[in-house]
Amino acid sequence: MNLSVKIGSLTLQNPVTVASGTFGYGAEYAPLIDLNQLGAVVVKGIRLQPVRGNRTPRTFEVTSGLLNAIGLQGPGVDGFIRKYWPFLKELKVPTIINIWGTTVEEYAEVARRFDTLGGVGALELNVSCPNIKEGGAQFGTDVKLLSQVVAACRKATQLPLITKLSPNVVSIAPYAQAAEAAGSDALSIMNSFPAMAIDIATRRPRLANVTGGLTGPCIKPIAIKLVWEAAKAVKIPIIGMGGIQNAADAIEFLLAGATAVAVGTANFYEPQTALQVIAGLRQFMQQQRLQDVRDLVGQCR
Amino acid sequence: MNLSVKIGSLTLQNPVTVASGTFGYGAEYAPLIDLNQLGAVVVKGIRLQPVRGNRTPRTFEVTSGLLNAIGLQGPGVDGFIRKYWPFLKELKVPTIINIWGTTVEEYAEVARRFDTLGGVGALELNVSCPNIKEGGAQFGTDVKLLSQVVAACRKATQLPLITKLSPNVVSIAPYAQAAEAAGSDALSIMNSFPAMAIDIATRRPRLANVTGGLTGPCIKPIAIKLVWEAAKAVKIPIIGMGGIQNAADAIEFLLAGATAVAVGTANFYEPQTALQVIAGLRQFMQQQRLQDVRDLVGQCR
Amino acid sequence: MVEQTVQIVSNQRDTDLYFRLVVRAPQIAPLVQPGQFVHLRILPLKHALLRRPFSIFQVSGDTLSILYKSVGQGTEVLSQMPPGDELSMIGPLGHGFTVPAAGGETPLLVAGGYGMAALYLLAQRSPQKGIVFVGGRRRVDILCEEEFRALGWEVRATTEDGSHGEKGLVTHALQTELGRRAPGRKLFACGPTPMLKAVGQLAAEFNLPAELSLDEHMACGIGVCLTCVVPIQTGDGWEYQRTCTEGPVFDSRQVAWEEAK
Amino acid sequence: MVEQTVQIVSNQRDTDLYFRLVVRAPQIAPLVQPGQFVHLRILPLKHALLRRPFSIFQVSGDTLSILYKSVGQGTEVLSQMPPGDELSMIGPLGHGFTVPAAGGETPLLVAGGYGMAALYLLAQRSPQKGIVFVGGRRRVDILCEEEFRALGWEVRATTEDGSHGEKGLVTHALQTELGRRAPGRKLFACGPTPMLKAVGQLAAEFNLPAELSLDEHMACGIGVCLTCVVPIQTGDGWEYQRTCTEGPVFDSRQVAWEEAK
Ligand SMILES: Cc1cc2nc3c(=O)[nH]c(=O)nc-3n(C[C@H](O)[C@H](O)[C@H](O)COP(=O)(O)OP(=O)(O)OC[C@H]3O[C@@H](n4cnc5c(N)ncnc54)[C@H](O)[C@@H]3O)c2cc1C
Ligand SMILES: Cc1cc2nc3c(=O)[nH]c(=O)nc-3n(C[C@H](O)[C@H](O)[C@H](O)COP(=O)(O)OP(=O)(O)OC[C@H]3O[C@@H](n4cnc5c(N)ncnc54)[C@H](O)[C@@H]3O)c2cc1C
Ligand SMILES: Cc1cc2nc3c(=O)[nH]c(=O)nc-3n(C[C@H](O)[C@H](O)[C@H](O)COP(=O)(O)O)c2cc1C
Ligand SMILES: Cc1cc2nc3c(=O)[nH]c(=O)nc-3n(C[C@H](O)[C@H](O)[C@H](O)COP(=O)(O)O)c2cc1C
Ligand code: FES
Ligand code: FES
Repeated sequence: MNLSVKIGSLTLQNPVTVASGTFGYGAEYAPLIDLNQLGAVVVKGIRLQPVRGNRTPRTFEVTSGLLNAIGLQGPGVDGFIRKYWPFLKELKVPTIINIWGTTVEEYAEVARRFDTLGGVGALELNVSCPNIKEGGAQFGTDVKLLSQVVAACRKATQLPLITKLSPNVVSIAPYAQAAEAAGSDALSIMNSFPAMAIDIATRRPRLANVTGGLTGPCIKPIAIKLVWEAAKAVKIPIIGMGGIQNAADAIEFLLAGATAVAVGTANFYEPQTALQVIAGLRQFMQQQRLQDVRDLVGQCR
Repeated sequence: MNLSVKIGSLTLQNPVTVASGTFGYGAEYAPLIDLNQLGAVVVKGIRLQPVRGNRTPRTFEVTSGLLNAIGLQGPGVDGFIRKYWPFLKELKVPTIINIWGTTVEEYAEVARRFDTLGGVGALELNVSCPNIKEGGAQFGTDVKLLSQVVAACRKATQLPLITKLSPNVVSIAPYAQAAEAAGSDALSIMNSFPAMAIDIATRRPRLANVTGGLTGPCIKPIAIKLVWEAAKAVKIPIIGMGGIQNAADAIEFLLAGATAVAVGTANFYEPQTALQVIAGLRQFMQQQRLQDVRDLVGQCR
Repeated sequence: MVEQTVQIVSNQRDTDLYFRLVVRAPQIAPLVQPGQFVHLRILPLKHALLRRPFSIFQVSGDTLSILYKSVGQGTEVLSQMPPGDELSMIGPLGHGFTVPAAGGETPLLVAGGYGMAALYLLAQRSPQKGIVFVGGRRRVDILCEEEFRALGWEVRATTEDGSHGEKGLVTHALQTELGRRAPGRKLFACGPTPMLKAVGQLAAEFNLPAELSLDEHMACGIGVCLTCVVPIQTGDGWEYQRTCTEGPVFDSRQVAWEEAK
Repeated sequence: MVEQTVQIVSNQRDTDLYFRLVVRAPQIAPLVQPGQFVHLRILPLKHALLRRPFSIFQVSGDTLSILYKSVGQGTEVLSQMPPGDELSMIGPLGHGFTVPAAGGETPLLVAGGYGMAALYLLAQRSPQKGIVFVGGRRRVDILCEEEFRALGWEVRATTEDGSHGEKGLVTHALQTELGRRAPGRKLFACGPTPMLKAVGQLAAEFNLPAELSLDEHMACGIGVCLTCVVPIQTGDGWEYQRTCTEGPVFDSRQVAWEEAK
């Protein structure tokens, strides 16, 4: 039975990865799960400099979901390489590094730094974080800026490039096509959806940042639709995510057109989710007598 | 204690209405609840001619939500007036009629028909139904078309006009402002969100229409954010909706900037919801020693 | 139509995955007509919002019961609820069967699986007795046979695996019976859609009236959401009618199955 | 750190809204250090996804217990779960208290409400005995006083309404004690944030070391989501550190409260 898939030139032993920002830098989960079983480890978004992040509260639990506005707290490229890379580079599975910047030049510079590091599996361009004032979402909702960012990173690195699209657009097709045309090897769909909650007792927003990104099972039907539409618009592979809790959810993404998937918020409440998804996917393929996981991709008709 | 609010020239005895398409033509719920307790009855979308609607399956239950693609089945203006208006016009509370068309002219013509009918409370322009191939959503995602539709209806009727905006836009502010500028007296936010689900056993979409609109508690944080943003952009009142299940949810919408609210999907599973919201709102105001419900509107800081 | 919080009196396994739920529903029970249903909110289900529809099986004083199969998240949770727990119920709903008049046509009832539940009240309240054809895959799918017999009805059971009654499909047994061409008969059926279609075809073939109780997914259950529609023949064409309101029981000649796909 | 499905051994009301939950957790119990916590997934909660953090109260062989207050949807559902039911537990988590060394400083423990739970193991494992200051609004908020006494600790209770012990705030009783300026003392506190801030101020004022166990909202509980961060003084400035990983126990001098708002 073949579970392996390709994301650009990168081969994943199975299509199940984790979502950036929900898995730290991998090491944190190592006591609980065997990271080497995953398709890939995807780390939290990194820009050039360290980032302090937003004030607290930063997350709030909502019906079947989570609202977050972390503000991309992180160690910066150097901090990451010093603190986390020694562990990650020893893994048998690839590490995908989620990167961002506040300018096109910063994106490219971060890409260049990781290109020269050696051993990185792929770069995921986060052009869609809804929780950052400068940078983040505007790159993901403006087709021209998106093209520029992707093209600049394409020039800066040989590594497989994955563009993580914003769900917050009228139609995802032009963005998917722009990323493809500018040299992206794959797409990640979707990032969290802009949302908000208010405490009626205090009349204050539940998040210090006021608005945040909605994730978890509540957004799955939105994510499935975006993957479905993007898959019809481009030839490059898609990593689908948004509310995956079990193998059935992951298979739904594959059928919609995703070549791989990522487990996000579910890691927080059930760290075994990604491994359960892999096991469940295997079982499903056995039951359906499928030899190759790629025979599921885009098979919803 | 004052619960009444104004939507244009229309006074509602309280801010709790129902969402179009989730309350039929009012009469259906009459055996279960006293319609005269509501702020207003809002009927299902009506265009000039009868509409057969989409094939089945038309709805699918998802995590904390519902996916639907009814396709605006309805009796057309004449059928509505013949079958449902005799009952509705006898209600003590206003009826808001949700209308749509496939052309600007059709919208205006439907508006004119209801203008001459006499006794209608207000018209709600549905420019955002995601489940109709022609008409529907395109009017809600193109600022120019939106302005045209609203302006044409404004010319066609003296009735208060409520524009029901699409959530499926990068930023809702320009749409809210366009509707206001073209003469809309109020906004309804939000319609269902484009989404999809797939049956992994059959590999078929769960809805005959393939995609549908997501509603219910799962979308509430998205709706709150849209209301919050629109309220900052316009002066006209907003009717907030999306996942309201109880008074706390409704108050959250008021604090975000809505002047009134609508109960939608919750009617399907708990027909008493709207009445429970009214009772809960009263209780909350008592506890907080509030004299006027309008003192809650937009009070989140 | 009433909405009521009802208390579980009993909730016991019948056979295999089938359960019988009895609730005290004093406002609903007295109103029930054969073929109607209730719309149940299973309160412990939190992330699954919708009510679930079930045919009203039996009525006794201020209690009513349903006979249900555990097939998914709602029915599974329901099957674990103990007596004393509460449910929210809306009912009776829908347009049921026409109860045969004394001296009128002889009723032939046709049921698949939990379809039996929809037919019990009809058999009980019909002054004319007749024959019940009941089918299922295995022995455990044949429900409440004895209760129909106790009403004085003849029961003919079929199972696909032959583990009980005749081996084969219930519509096969029906066809054999219809082949006798006894006069003055009418069919009443409830079960899976393929079975209903087959019954409809037999009715057409033998030129008999037939009432079919359809099983469509529902959201509201009271006619507002337009989820449960089926294509129904009207004068010149067809239109979508609501299983929860105009149905669940329709005249088989009116159901325009071919328009549905 | 281990993830384990644990079985409820007992789950009983203590006082008022406080409950004691004992679970069999053979992989977690032996590893526990005072001040650490577990992250509990309350499985019947379906539409509320996150785990809930609770201090580890007591450990005995392969069981451990928590002492919790029913304050919201999760703890309410938890309080209704019978023995035999299962929970998913990750633990032990976090960086706990420094257990006082024999002959070292005299520990003064300060607890508000369920803060007592975080301090019991510390009292039990500390070779040095000291004084426990425990406060609450009413009598029912004073938990496990006798159990601390049974360990040989002195307990001073305060209630805001005077219904038990001294009337007033726990920090007031502490202040009075600190006013005696006995040498060689160290504070350990767990409770609501305002109480912790007050303890921190007293520690500064009397120039005493203090370890505070912070109560921040958490999502993952294991250091990846960055929900639970608090501003912590570093050499030249401050940075956000994680209550679930670098904490929940921090040196009071390091917590840069003023940066948090
Ligand atoms: C008029 C009518 C009468 C019925 N009478 C009975 C009866 O007497 N006994 C009995 O066991 N069942 C009966 N059913 C079917 C019953 O409603 C479903 O088995 C039940 O809704 C399944 O719910 P679930 O949560 O267990 O399944 P899930 O698959 O988890 O449900 C998911 C969704 O699909 C719907 N759904 C799933 N299966 C069906 C189905 N077969 N028909 C309609 N909706 C479905 C559910 O209502 C829910 O909205 C009847 C259905 C209708 C329409
Ligand atoms: C390190 C640590 C140790 C704790 N130890 C105990 C203990 O021993 N006994 C005890 O009764 N409580 C303890 N708490 C608080 C406990 O976690 C909350 O009371 C509990 O999460 C409330 O959950 P709920 O679903 O009932 O409330 P809800 O209000 O419905 O919860 C909604 C969300 O807010 C979070 N939340 C609500 N209140 C708190 C709070 N005070 N602290 C952190 N998160 C909160 C929940 O975890 C959940 O994510 C501790 C908290 C922390 C951080
Ligand atoms: C707390 C949190 C932090 C996140 N941080 C990042 C990030 O740094 N970069 C990024 O591209 N996406 C980030 N995301 C988005 C996720 O990678 C993912 O796209 C989203 O959560 C949807 O998947 P889910 O519903 O399975 O969680 C974050 C999500 C959460 C919940
Ligand atoms: C089954 C269904 C049918 C709907 N039909 C209409 C409609 O005809 N016109 C309209 O403007 N909105 C329609 N809506 C959208 C609702 O009015 C409302 O905007 C949406 O459901 C969000 O509110 P909720 O989450 O409380 O349901 C429909 C929604 C549902 C679920
Ligand atoms: S189920 Fe809503 S109309 Fe029939
Ligand atoms: S709770 Fe996730 S980092 Fe602490």
